[in-house]
Formats: sequence, structure tokens, C-alpha cells
Amino acid sequence: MKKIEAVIRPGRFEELKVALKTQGVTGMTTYNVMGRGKQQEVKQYYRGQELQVDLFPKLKIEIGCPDEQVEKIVQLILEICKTGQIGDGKIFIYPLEEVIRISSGEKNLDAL
Amino acid sequence: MKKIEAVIRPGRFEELKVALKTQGVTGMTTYNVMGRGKQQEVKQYYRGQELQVDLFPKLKIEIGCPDEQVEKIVQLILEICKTGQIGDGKIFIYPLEEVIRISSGEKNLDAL
Amino acid sequence: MKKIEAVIRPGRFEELKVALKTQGVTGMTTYNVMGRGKQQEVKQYYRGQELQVDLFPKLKIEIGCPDEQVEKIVQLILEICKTGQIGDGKIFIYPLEEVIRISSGEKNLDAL
Amino acid sequence: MKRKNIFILGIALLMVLIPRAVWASEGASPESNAIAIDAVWTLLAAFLVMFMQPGFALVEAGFIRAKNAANIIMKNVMDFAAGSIVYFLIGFAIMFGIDKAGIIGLSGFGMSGTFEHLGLSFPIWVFLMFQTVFAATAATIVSGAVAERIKFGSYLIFSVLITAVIYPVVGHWIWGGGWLASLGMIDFAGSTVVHSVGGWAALVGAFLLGPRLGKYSKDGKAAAIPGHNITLAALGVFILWFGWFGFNCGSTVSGTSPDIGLIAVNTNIAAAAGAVGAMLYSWIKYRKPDVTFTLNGALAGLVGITAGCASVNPMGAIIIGLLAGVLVTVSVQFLDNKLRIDDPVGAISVHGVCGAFGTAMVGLLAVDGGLFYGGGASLLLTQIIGIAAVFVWVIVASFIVFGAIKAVMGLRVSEEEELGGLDINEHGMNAYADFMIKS
Amino acid sequence: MKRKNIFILGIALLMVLIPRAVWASEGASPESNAIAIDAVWTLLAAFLVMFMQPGFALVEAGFIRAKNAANIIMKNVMDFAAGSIVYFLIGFAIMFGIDKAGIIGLSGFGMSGTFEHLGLSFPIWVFLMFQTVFAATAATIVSGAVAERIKFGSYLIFSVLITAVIYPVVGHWIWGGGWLASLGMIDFAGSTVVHSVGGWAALVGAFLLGPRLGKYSKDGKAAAIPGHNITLAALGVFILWFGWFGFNCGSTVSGTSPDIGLIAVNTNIAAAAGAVGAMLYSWIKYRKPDVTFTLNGALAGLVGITAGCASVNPMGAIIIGLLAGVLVTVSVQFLDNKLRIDDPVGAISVHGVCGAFGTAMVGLLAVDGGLFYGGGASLLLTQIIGIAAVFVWVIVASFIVFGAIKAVMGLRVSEEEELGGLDINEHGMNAYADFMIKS
Amino acid sequence: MKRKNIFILGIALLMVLIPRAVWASEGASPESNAIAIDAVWTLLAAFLVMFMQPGFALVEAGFIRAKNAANIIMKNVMDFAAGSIVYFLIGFAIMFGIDKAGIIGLSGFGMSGTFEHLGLSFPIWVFLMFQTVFAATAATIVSGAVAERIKFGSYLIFSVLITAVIYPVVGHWIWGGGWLASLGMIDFAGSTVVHSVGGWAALVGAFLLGPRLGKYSKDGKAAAIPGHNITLAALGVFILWFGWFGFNCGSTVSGTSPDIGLIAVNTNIAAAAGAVGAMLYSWIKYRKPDVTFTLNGALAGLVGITAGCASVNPMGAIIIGLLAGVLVTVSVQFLDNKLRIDDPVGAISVHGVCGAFGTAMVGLLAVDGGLFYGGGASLLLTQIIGIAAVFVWVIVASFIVFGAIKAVMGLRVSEEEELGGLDINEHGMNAYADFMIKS
Ligand SMILES: Nc1ncnc2c1ncn2[C@@H]1O[C@H](COP(=O)(O)OP(=O)(O)O)[C@@H](O)[C@H]1O
Ligand SMILES: Nc1ncnc2c1ncn2[C@@H]1O[C@H](COP(=O)(O)OP(=O)(O)O)[C@@H](O)[C@H]1O
Ligand SMILES: Nc1ncnc2c1ncn2[C@@H]1O[C@H](COP(=O)(O)OP(=O)(O)O)[C@@H](O)[C@H]1O
Repeated sequence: MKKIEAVIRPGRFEELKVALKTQGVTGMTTYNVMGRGKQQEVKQYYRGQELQVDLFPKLKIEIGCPDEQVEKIVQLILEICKTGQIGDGKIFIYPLEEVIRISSGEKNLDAL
Repeated sequence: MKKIEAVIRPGRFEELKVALKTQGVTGMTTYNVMGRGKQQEVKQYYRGQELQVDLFPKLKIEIGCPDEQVEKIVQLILEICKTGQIGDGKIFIYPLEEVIRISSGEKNLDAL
Repeated sequence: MKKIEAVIRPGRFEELKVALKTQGVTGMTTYNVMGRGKQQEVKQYYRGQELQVDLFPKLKIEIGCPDEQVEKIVQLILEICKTGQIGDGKIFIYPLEEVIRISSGEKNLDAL
Repeated sequence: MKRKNIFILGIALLMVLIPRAVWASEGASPESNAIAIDAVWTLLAAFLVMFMQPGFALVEAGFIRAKNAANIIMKNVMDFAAGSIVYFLIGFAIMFGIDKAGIIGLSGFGMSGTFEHLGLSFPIWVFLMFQTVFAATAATIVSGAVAERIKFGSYLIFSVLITAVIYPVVGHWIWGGGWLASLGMIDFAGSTVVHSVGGWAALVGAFLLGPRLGKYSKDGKAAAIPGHNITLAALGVFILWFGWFGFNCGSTVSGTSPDIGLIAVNTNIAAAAGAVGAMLYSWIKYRKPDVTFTLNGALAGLVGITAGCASVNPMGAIIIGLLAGVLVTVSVQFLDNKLRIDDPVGAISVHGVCGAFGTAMVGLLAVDGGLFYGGGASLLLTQIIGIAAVFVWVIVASFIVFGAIKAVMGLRVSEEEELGGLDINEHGMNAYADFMIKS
Repeated sequence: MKRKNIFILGIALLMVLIPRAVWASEGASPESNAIAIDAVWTLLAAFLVMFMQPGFALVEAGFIRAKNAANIIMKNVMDFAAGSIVYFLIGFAIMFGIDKAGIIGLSGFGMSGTFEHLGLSFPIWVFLMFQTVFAATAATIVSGAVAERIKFGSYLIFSVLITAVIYPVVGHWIWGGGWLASLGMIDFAGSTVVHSVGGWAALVGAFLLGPRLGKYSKDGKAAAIPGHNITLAALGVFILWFGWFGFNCGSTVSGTSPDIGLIAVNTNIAAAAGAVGAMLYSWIKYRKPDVTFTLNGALAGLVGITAGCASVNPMGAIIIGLLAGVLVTVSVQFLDNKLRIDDPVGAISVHGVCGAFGTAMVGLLAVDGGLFYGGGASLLLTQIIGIAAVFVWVIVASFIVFGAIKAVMGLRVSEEEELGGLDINEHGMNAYADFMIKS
Repeated sequence: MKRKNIFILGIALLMVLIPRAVWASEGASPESNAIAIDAVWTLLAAFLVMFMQPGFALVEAGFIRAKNAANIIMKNVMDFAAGSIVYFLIGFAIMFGIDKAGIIGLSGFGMSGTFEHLGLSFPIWVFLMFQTVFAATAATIVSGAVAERIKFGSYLIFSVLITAVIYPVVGHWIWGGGWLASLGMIDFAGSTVVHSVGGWAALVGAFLLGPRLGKYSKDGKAAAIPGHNITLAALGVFILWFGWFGFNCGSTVSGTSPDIGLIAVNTNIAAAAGAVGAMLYSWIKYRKPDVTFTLNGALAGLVGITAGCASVNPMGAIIIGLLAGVLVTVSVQFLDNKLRIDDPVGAISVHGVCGAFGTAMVGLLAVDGGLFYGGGASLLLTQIIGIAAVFVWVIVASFIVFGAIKAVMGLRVSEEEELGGLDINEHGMNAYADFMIKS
């Protein structure tokens, strides 16, 4: 099993969620993060003081899934979240050793 | 070493924290997330417009621990956070390669 | 590739960010967490009721990086975030299997 | 246009729009002017008192958790809305209708008939406006104590009934020519009439509901459940302080009264002393000056001075305020730890306890008739009788009403709804949709 | 110092600072006092109406998303600021200058010349102050409907022009001795003059801008975009309710008017009924009492009673309020789902629709002249003519102004700016820098 | 009951509760009515000024970080609470007691003795109420500039001393019959007396404390530390704007004064111009209209017009406002970047600098006596003498008081407490317990 972690533009999330659902992927965990890749700083003024904005609001989605679903999900994310501009986000894939559903105690693939 | 990640009902956290402490587990990192497993959408109305609520507030707990503690901690979580209803949450277990305590520079098991 | 996860004192972040940048490390994801290691509880009163504060606000930074950069980054974190007091934080290192840049579809080292 | 004809003035252009006879078309007289001053004063005071509604709403919202904020707001809006209508239809008649045996008024429902027996110089509407906002104040006190767990519908029903009946009966006794008025009880602006009534009803509500989930651990220790927005709660307190000038000074129902200045000073300085008292007490006791107790303390001072604001001097007001400030923190602790009655915002202590306290203090500190000023114990006794009578009536009536609601439709939301929050479960929304809420 | 010489009183010490002749140096008279009462009343009412500005700001801010909060706040500050100046320079002259053909006033720009034709007893400044805050109200209504997507600069220009021209023309027609005043139209405090003008301009603005990104899905279904702070929105509604007493009661421009009490009662009870109406309707229709509709309902009741607050009795006010409360929820749905005009805060429905509704209801419920009171249909007809004329004028004028702005500099921010929020993109900051904002 | 006997009216039922002789039991007269109008006006103005307290609290809270919000709120509550008591006991006597050598008043401590020398027509309490809220305003200005780092206890002590001594001395000089009053200085409602006093004390406090951690980088560049709630800050500005009508118009202490209308117009339009000035300036300079500067600009306009609100005409008010709006942004930058004095909310610039500026402008723009109106330079000179004298006194006195506090108990919290926030470290709680706070 793998954990897919995608950091995306918040504005893209709704569409992605719907698309994932049509593919049968409903399990996910999301939260807000601030992040930066190669995206450029932006200069702002607050009360006349320069303010380097170098972290941008992003949404992180975590999805635990069987190995064979990884590719499909990654494709979907690329499809929907790609605008081609820097700042689109990144996908990270980690090994996931064990999953347990708390309500039933089921494990691993049964738990996803 | 492993990282245990539990996504649970927020209302269960206080009790879990106390129980973990009695087992000598104090190290943990927590944050709020929105998530969904097989839990059903809920329909709400806001100003007369239908609003599909399909992400629910959960609390995520991360615990880095030695391999041999994993089972004990998972048992404890199951014990305390299980109501038997869908939405109870999930536990994910990941490999953890290295841990360093910043204040002392200690590593791995010493750092936990 | 590895994922470095550092949980640090929020007050140290600005300096760390600047230092990382001078080392060419800009990619990162950050968010607020509440956590505890061996740090002691603090007793507060709210409206005369005792309140055990046993989770403290911390900042979590995640950095995906090539294996060879790990050490440098860890050193930098230790340098800047270490006050020597308990509560300085912890660094966790995980295996990272794959990285994809959404804007270009590039993979792994190219995507970092 | 001659200067003299000021009564046919106004803006000539607007005159078309003014459909009714002006005050005294035959010209201005000292008498007509004095009436106008009284009407203007009373109305402006009424507006200030109306503005206390958001004050209450913010204090209550700020002191509870974010997941119930929209619900408490909604309760505050609706008790004023429903209360305004029901007081117009029923409450005013019970309170100021023609007296029956000193117990109740029974004429003028729906503002029909005559209110000549009130001997008002200005139109009855001015007086109704003023009394409506007072009635709403009594009702709104309850919502804080029963917050975070009472069903919205059940609350609304109680709210309507307190404004229609429970409060007006007390109002009649003390302000409507009833038996306590005859005894000579002094409750100038309503420490007892308004605040204690609200406070005691709150007590019954909180008692019947039981504490919020998680308020008491298995071993019975009370937990702190921090409020979600202290900034807004403080704004609420400031708004209440501001509105209270209307509450107390306006209770002269006369701008030509020479007392209005003293009443204002007394009101202000008692509030100030209440904040100081509560801050110092909490600083000593818990090693840090507690913010929410200080806020409660200011309100306690205000509630405490309300009965005697026209009877005591500023030194008396300072004493009342200081003591009320201390009393409220002691009382909150007592309810929390000893009685185990869970009152999230301290409404019972602020309004019930300090209302009674302030009413009693008039018996001691009234410059004219108070025990400490050589007036003997008779006023004090009257005050105590009044306090006790109102306590009994409100407790009994509230038990009946809350009890009946509980029996018929239930008072409390389900455990799951309480955990998830009343906002989402009773109203299908969140007060702060864009913010991450901590669990 | 003799009692009599009250006009040379004040504080002797401060006298140095009072540079101008006092009211009537020859001594107080019933006439001078009556003028003073009128001036005091009108000014205090003006202050209350000015305080409606933050009421609007909070309702609008609370009903939209956090990422646009500072921007909407800024618009509300600036429409009042710029509006105050421009109304002083231009608007007042058009509204209350010497009449040309019943259409427009054309004297007194920059408050020059004489305003004797107004027949005011108190100084013109008192009247200017009162009218300025009214003008600002009309302007501020628009910002809510065009929120979250209009360019700041474009908004400002429209805001200046509505205060300088569009609103004053209507004001002249109805309050400035224009043709609708001559017809006998009753719009006591401005359901049409102020609220409908704002509402119809909002309609044009929202229409020309188009809906916010994400408001309508590809299949045309309207999405809910929850507001970010319902507590503050509710505070805004309470502030408006409070300020509205100044709006309606102050429109007597006379504290010696015997009507002020009734107007206050009508105002309050219509707001109350509006909240009740909207709450009940939404409860029945959506199974849960909707908080934001209830808040809109209270405002709808207030807008509805504004025209007739001095003409109907409290029963009439309750009817107007209840119906307005229901009407506003129906209208919001209609705009959202049928017309697909995206009005984030419901401004068009609250002010435009309920303003027209309230004005029409005067024709039915005016105790003196209303159809239901045997006054025949003539008043109703006049009212409807007035409503229609104002609708046409405002729609046409707003189309021209908004259209010109759109053509010259554009109305709407870029897609990217809209997604990122107007706060950061138009003002370089966030309203809530320390908080995690949910996406 | 006869119409004439209006003075024994009121509500018959309530009469029991009114313990004191009414205004003039022998009947209403033009004189008694005029006094009543003055008293009513002055009291209502005092209430409005009191309401400025939450205005200050919200501006200050909104402009600082969330972790210090409860602390600043607490400071604002307590400076008003403690200030009300201490001004009653000491301050009023120093300000309005019988004059000693033009320097200080020294009679009437604790409101004992007579205040006949003030020649007031209405009871002294009315005047005390009005003056109390002014005194509190001066004190509360300081808290913003020293926010986020001063110890709570140390702040309280300074706050008490400014209200007890520093402010009343200035007040005596200019309003209490002191030497500046004799020179003919015009500071109608207190640009200097109230605002500059607060502003200069704030300057000393901020200077002695040093900047917040992280305000200046190692290379001395100033960092932006964004405020946590711009919506609430804007609400605070609106509340201040609203309360300022009481501040300026109420300073006639007379509702029968014919100036109140002009004062209101001047006050409003100067605030408007201040907002416009600051917005335009920041728009040009930083390419975006800065929200917090615009808010500061409105306040700057208000502070600026306060001295001359009864002496200039509306055109003058616009000029003062516009310039003050620009001045405040320049001054904030200057303090931040050149003087390196860290004033989180801009209090020194808004109140100190613009207060002095506004006072000086009276010398130019006073219709009666101003340089631009042919009045010569003498008034201007007097104004400048006054500004300078007050500056010297306040700076010296504040240095002594703040310096003594620093020596004895320290002014500043520890580095760790500052980083963690004053809320948790000084009061053991968080203002926003349920929200995730960004680091
Ligand atoms: N090396 C990294 N480690 C952790 N998170 C990263 C890394 N690079 C990017 N991110 C996350 O992904 C988000 C989007 O990155 P983006 O700016 O699109 O990356 P890039 O510019 O490299 O394509 C960032 O805001 C950040 O949260
Ligand atoms: N496949 C998954 N990937 C990531 N997070 C998940 C997944 N499944 C569930 N979660 C997280 O666990 C929480 C609880 O899930 P729950 O609804 O109890 O799951 P289930 O219905 O599958 O038992 C969800 O809200 C979500 O945050
Ligand atoms: N075992 C652990 N698992 C997960 N997170 C941890 C663990 N130990 C510490 N942390 C995180 O690191 C933060 C800093 O820990 P700290 O108190 O410095 O640890 P220690 O006291 O063990 O040195 C904690 O607030 C918590 O968020």
C-alpha cells in the first residue's frame, strides 16, 4: 500500500474531489498548509513596510491506497490540478505499511 | 521505528491522550484535518442552497515510536476511539528511518 | 529520496527559512500543529478552573529532498532551532518513494 | 416664516409626509417642551437599551465554543424578535394593565383600551418602546446559562413565556403598582425586576438541562471549557456598559429629572469598581488577572447598581461595585464546583446573584432610608421580602414551564448533536466557515 | 449667576472656546427650546444613522469569504468617506436646492447660497448632517451585492456617482419638493428613496458583473458559498436595527413631534416580525431555521416599515414585517436560482424588493388614506407610480454609469485575483493574518 | 391630571422609586427646560464618548497579533475602569478644582466641596460624567503604542497616573481656567488636551520599551507585523467615528448651542477627508490602497478637527482632514524607519502628531482669528505655545513615571513571554481558544 500526498492549489480541490469519487476513491484526509516550491516570492506592502510573501496557501490531500491504484490517482490529479504554471503543486508517494479501520478493526486492504 | 498516524473523532481525543500518558506515551503531534472514508455525505441547506457536506472534521495524531510499542498503542486507540460506527477513523503505520531530538542532538530510540 | 519532517518552535521559523534558502532549499510545506515530547505540562487557570496545558503550539516543516541533502538540512535545523531547552522539537526522516511536479509532470529528482 | 411657529416647521418639504397632528399645533409652551424632552430622553434611552441585545449576544457567543456560536446568536436575535411581539400583545398588559389585587395587570392586551391610569404625559408608545426593551433584556439573560446544549425550539418557547408572563408579573409587583410597590420596595431600574428574574430562570434552565458533556470528569472535577472569542466578548461587555446608561438613566422616564447625572455617574463607577474588584480578586487567588472574570465583574457592578442607582451616592456605588465584582467570581466558582450547575457564561451569578445583592444593598446604602444612613432596617427588610418573593415566583414558574417543555418535547439536544455542535445540527451551517476550528 | 441667564452659561471656563453667538442671546424661550429639542433630536438621530455604516460593513463582511473581508470593509469605509464629501459638494444641492420643474434641485452647490426655501428652524448644518448619513446609506447598499469580484477603483467611482447624482435626484422627487412629493407619495423615511435606490443599483451592478466564480456549476446549479463570520454579521444586523431608530424616528426632523414614539414601536415590531417571518419560512421549507435568512428577515422588516412607519399602526407594522421576512427569502431564492444574479449578501432582495414592497404597503395599510382603511386606491396608485418611476430611473442611470465604467476601465478583477482573494490582490494584505484560513 | 403639571409626572407608578426632588417642582419654565436640554445633550454625548472605549480596544486589538488580543482588551477595560475611579477621586479636582496660579486645581478631591466657580447650570454630576470619559480617552491612547510587550501591572500603574495627574494638569491649563486658557488658546474638544497628551505619553512609553522582538532585522530594516483582525479594527474605527460626534458636539456642554450642527458636519467631513487623504497617498506611494492606513487616516482627520471643530468652516475641515490623513501615513513611516520607535497601532502619529497639527491649524483656519481669515498670527502663536508647553510637560512627566516604573518593577515582559504571547503568559488563556493560530 502507498500513501499519496498531493499539495495542490486550493481552488482545484472541489473538482478533484468529485473526480476521485467517480473513480470510487472517497477515503482521504485534507488540511491547509503553507508552502513553496520554485514559486517566486511576491512583494507586498503592509502599512508601508515591505513584506516578502514566500509561502503560499495550498491544500494537502492524503490518500492511502492499494499499490495498483496509485497510478490512476496520480493521473487524475495531474489532469485536474495542472494549469502548467509554477505553483500547481506536487505529489509525494510514501510506503504505507499497515492500515486499520478503527470502527471494525479490519486491516490493510480491507480497511481502505 | 514506526510512525503511527491515527485519524480519529475529535471528541475522543482527551480520553486517548490521558490513556496514552498512563502507558508512558507522551510524545505526539496533533492537528485538525477534514476527511472522509466510507462515511456518507450529509445534505445541508445554507440560504436555501443545498450543500453536500462530504468532509468531516477529524483530529490527526502522529506518534513516532519503537517497533515494539506499535501494537500497544494501536490497541489503545482501538479501545478508546471505537464506537463501532462508520466515521470512527483510521490508523496508518509508516516506516520511520530516523529521529533526532533538536535540543540534544540525540538520535533514534534515544530521541523518542 | 527522503522526507524530512521537523517539528520546531514557531519563533524559530523565519530564521530557518532564510537559512534554508541560502542553501538553495526553497521547497517546503509547513503547517501548525500542537504537540508534546517530554515537555512538562503547564497549569493554567481559566475562570478559576485548573487547565492542564499539555500540548504546545509548534510548527511542522516538511521537506522532500535527495538523500545526499538530508544531512545538510538536518545540520541547519539543529543549528538554528536548538536552544538546548526541552521543547526545541524533533526531526523525523521518512523514505520517500516518488515525487511528481504537477505543473510539468516531471518526476523524482527533477521534481524537487 | 416666523420664528414662533416652530411647531409647524420641520422641513416644509417633508411636511407632506408627516400625516399626524404635531405636538401642540397652537405653539410651543414650557409644558409641551418638557414633555418633548421627556419623550426624547426616554426614547433615546430605549434605543440604548435595545442595543444591549448585541451586547448580550456577543458576551454569550464569545464565552462559548465556536461550534455553537451561530446558534447562540440566533437565540439572541429571536428572543428579542419574538419577545417584542409577545410583549406588545400580552406582556405589557400584564405588567401595566389595570391592577388586580396587587398581583397582576389585566387590561390593555394588544395595546387596546386606555392606559390613562399610568398618568403618562407623553404618548403610550414611548413608554411601550422603553418597556419592551427591558422585557427583552430579562429574556435574553437565560440563553447564556443554557447555551451549548438546549434545543432551539424549546428555548424559544421558554423565551416567549418569560416575556409574556413570568417577567411581567414581577414587573407589575414592583413597577406596575403591585404589592411590592406598595410596600415601598426600591428597584429603580431593575436589579431584581429584570436581572434577577433572568438569572433565576437561567438557574432553573441550567439545572434541568444538566452540565455540558465534558464539563465534569468522572471523578466530578469541573473542567474549563474556554470561550472562543474573548475580543468579541469584551466588545459585548463594552456595549452593555454603554447601553446600561440608557437602562439606568432612562428609568427616570424623564429628561427633565435632575437625577440623570448622578445616576450616570453611579452606573459608570459601579461598573468600574466591579471590574476592579473581580480583577484584583482573581489576581490574588489565581496569581493572574483573569480576563473573563474581569468582564463578568464589570457586568456584576452594573447589575448591582441598577436597583439603587438613584438612591446611593458615588461612594456607595463604588462599594456596591467592588463587592459585586468579588461576589460574582465567588458565585461562579460556587455554582461550578459545589452546586455543579453549568452556566457557561456566568449569567446566574452576574444577573441572579448580583441582582439580588444590589437590591439588598439599597437597604443599607440608600442615602434616604438606608440602614447605614440612619434610615433603620425597614427598607432593608422590604428589599429582602421583594428579593425573596421574586426568587420564589421565578423559580416555581420556571420549573413549571421548563418542566413542561422537557416533558413534552425535551430540552436537550442529543449527545451526538452536542458533540458536533448546535450550529451544524440545529441550523445546518457553521459560524466560521472559512476558519480551521481546533477540536 | 442667575438661573435665568442660562444662555450665557455653559462652563464659564469653556466659554472662551465657544466662538459663536449662542442660540438666542436674549434668553431662553419656549420657541428657542423647541428648536433646540428638534436640533438635538435630529443630530442624535443622524449619529445613529451614521452608525449604520459599520452595521452594513459587518453584515456584508460576515456574509462573504474571509479572503475578501478587508476589501469589503475598505469599500464601506470609502463609500461613506467619499460620499460625505461629494454629497456636501454636489448631492445636497441636487436634492434640496431650488427646484427645477419638479425634477432636480440646482442651487447651493458646496453649501453656498441660501436654503431659506426649506423653511428650517434650526441651522442648515443640522439638516445637512442628517441628509448626509442618509445618502451614505443608499451608496453602501450596493457594495454587498457586488462583493468578492468588483474592482475597488470601479466600485469607488460608482459609489461617488450614486451619492452625487443618482440618489439625490430620487431624493428631490420625493423629499425635495419634486413631482412625486406633489403627487402625495408617502415614503416617510425612505423605503424607496434610500433602500430601493440602493437595491436597484445593486441589481444592475450584480447583473453586469456576473456571478462569482464557482457560484454556478456547469449544469447551472447554484452553489452555497458560506459567509465567513456569522457572529459579526449578526452584530451588524443588531447595529442596523439600533441605527434604524435614528433612521425612522429621526425622519420627523423634530423631537417635539408626538409621532416619534409610535414610529419607534412600528420600527421595532416590524423588524421583529421580519425575523420571525423569515425564520418560520425557512424552518418549514428547509427543515431547519436558517440563521442568515433570519438576519436578512429582520432587515427586510426594517426596510419594509421605513416608508410607512409614521402612517401605519403596530398591527400594520407586524403585517408588513412578517410579509417582508417571507418575501426576502423567496426573493433571494428567485434571484439565485431563476435570474442567476449572484448577490452574496441579499442586498437586492432586502433593500430593492422589500423597499418597493414596503412603499406599496403604505397604500394598503396607512391608517389615513390606505385602501384597507377605506382610503380608496388613490394612495396605493401614487405609491406604485413612485416605485415604478424610481425603478426606471435607477436602473437606467446605473446601467449608464456601471456600463461606462465597464467600458473604460473594467468592472471585474481577473480570475486569478478573484480566486486568491481581493484582500491580497487589491490591498496587499489579509484581514486575518494570524489565522489558518480553510480553502 | 393636568397637562401643566408635567414635572410631577413621569409614570405615577414609578414615582415611588424616584427619591429626589425633581428639577423644578414649581413647574416647567423656559429656563428649566433649557437646562434640561443641556443636561440631556451633555449626558448623551458622554455616553457616546464612553462608547469610544471599545472603539479604541478594537482598533488596537485588530492591529496587533492574536496572541496578545486578550491582553490588550484587558488593558482597555482596566484603564477605563481604574481611570473612572481615580478621576473621580483625584483627577477632576486637579482639572476643575479652584485654580492655583494658572497651573493646577486643588479643591474638590473625591468630589467634595463646591464647584460653584464652574458656573454650571446643571448638576455637577453631569459635568463629571462628561469629563470622566474624556479623561479615559487620553489614557487609553497609550495602550496601543506599548502593546504586545509591556507588563500588565506596569501599564496599569501608568494608566492610573496619567488619568490622575498628567492629563488633568493639561486639562486645567486649557479647559480649567489655567494659563493657556487665559492666553486664549483654542482647543475646543481636545486635539491637544486629550489626544496629544495620550500621543506624547505613548511616545515615551514606546521609546522606553523598545521595539517588539522581530520588528527590526539585524540590519535594522523594519518588518511588517500584520494585525490579526482588520474587520474588527475597522469596526473600531467606525465606533470611534460615531463616538466622536459626542466628543466634539458634546463639548458645547449645551444642546441649546446653535453650533452643534456645524460641529457635527465639520467632524464628519474631516474624518471623511482623512480617510480619503490616507487612501490616496498610500495608493500612489505603494501602488495599492492600504487598508490600515486608510483607517488611521479617518482617525487622523477626527483628531485633527477636534481642536477647531467649532471654529472652522467645512472647507477648512476638509483641508485639515486631508492633510491629517497624509500626515499620519508619513508620520508612521518616519517613526518606523527613521526614529525606530515601534508603535503597533500608530497611536503616536494619529493622536500625538495629528493632535498637534490640528491644534496648529486652528491658528490658520479659524474663521474668527485665523491667519488665513485675516486674523493675524497671534492666535497661531498662542496655539503653538500651547502645543509646545503640553509636549514638554507630558514628555517630562511620562519619562519620570515610566522611568520610575521601569526602575522599580520593570516595564517589559521577558523575551519568552513576548514570544509566547501576553495572553497566555499574563492571563493564562487565549483569546481564540477554538481557532488554529498561524505562527
Ligand atoms: N521539496 C518540497 N518539499 C516539501 N514540499 C514541497 C516541496 N516542493 C514543493 N512543495 C509543496 O508543494 C507546493 C507546490 O509547489 P510548487 O510551487 O508547485 O512547486 P514547484 O515550483 O517546485 O513546481 C508548495 O507550496 C509546497 O507546499
Ligand atoms: N483511504 C484513506 N486515505 C486517507 N485518509 C483516510 C482514508 N480513509 C479514511 N481516511 C481518514 O480517516 C477518517 C475516518 O475515516 P472513516 O470515515 O472512519 O473511514 P471508514 O469509513 O473507511 O471507516 C476520514 O475522515 C479520513 O480523514
Ligand atoms: N514521539 C513523538 N511522536 C510524534 N511527535 C513528537 C514525538 N515527540 C515529540 N514530538 C513532536 O515534537 C515536538 C517537540 O518535541 P519536544 O518537546 O522538543 O520533544 P522532547 O521533549 O522529546 O525533546 C512536540 O511538540 C511534538 O509535536
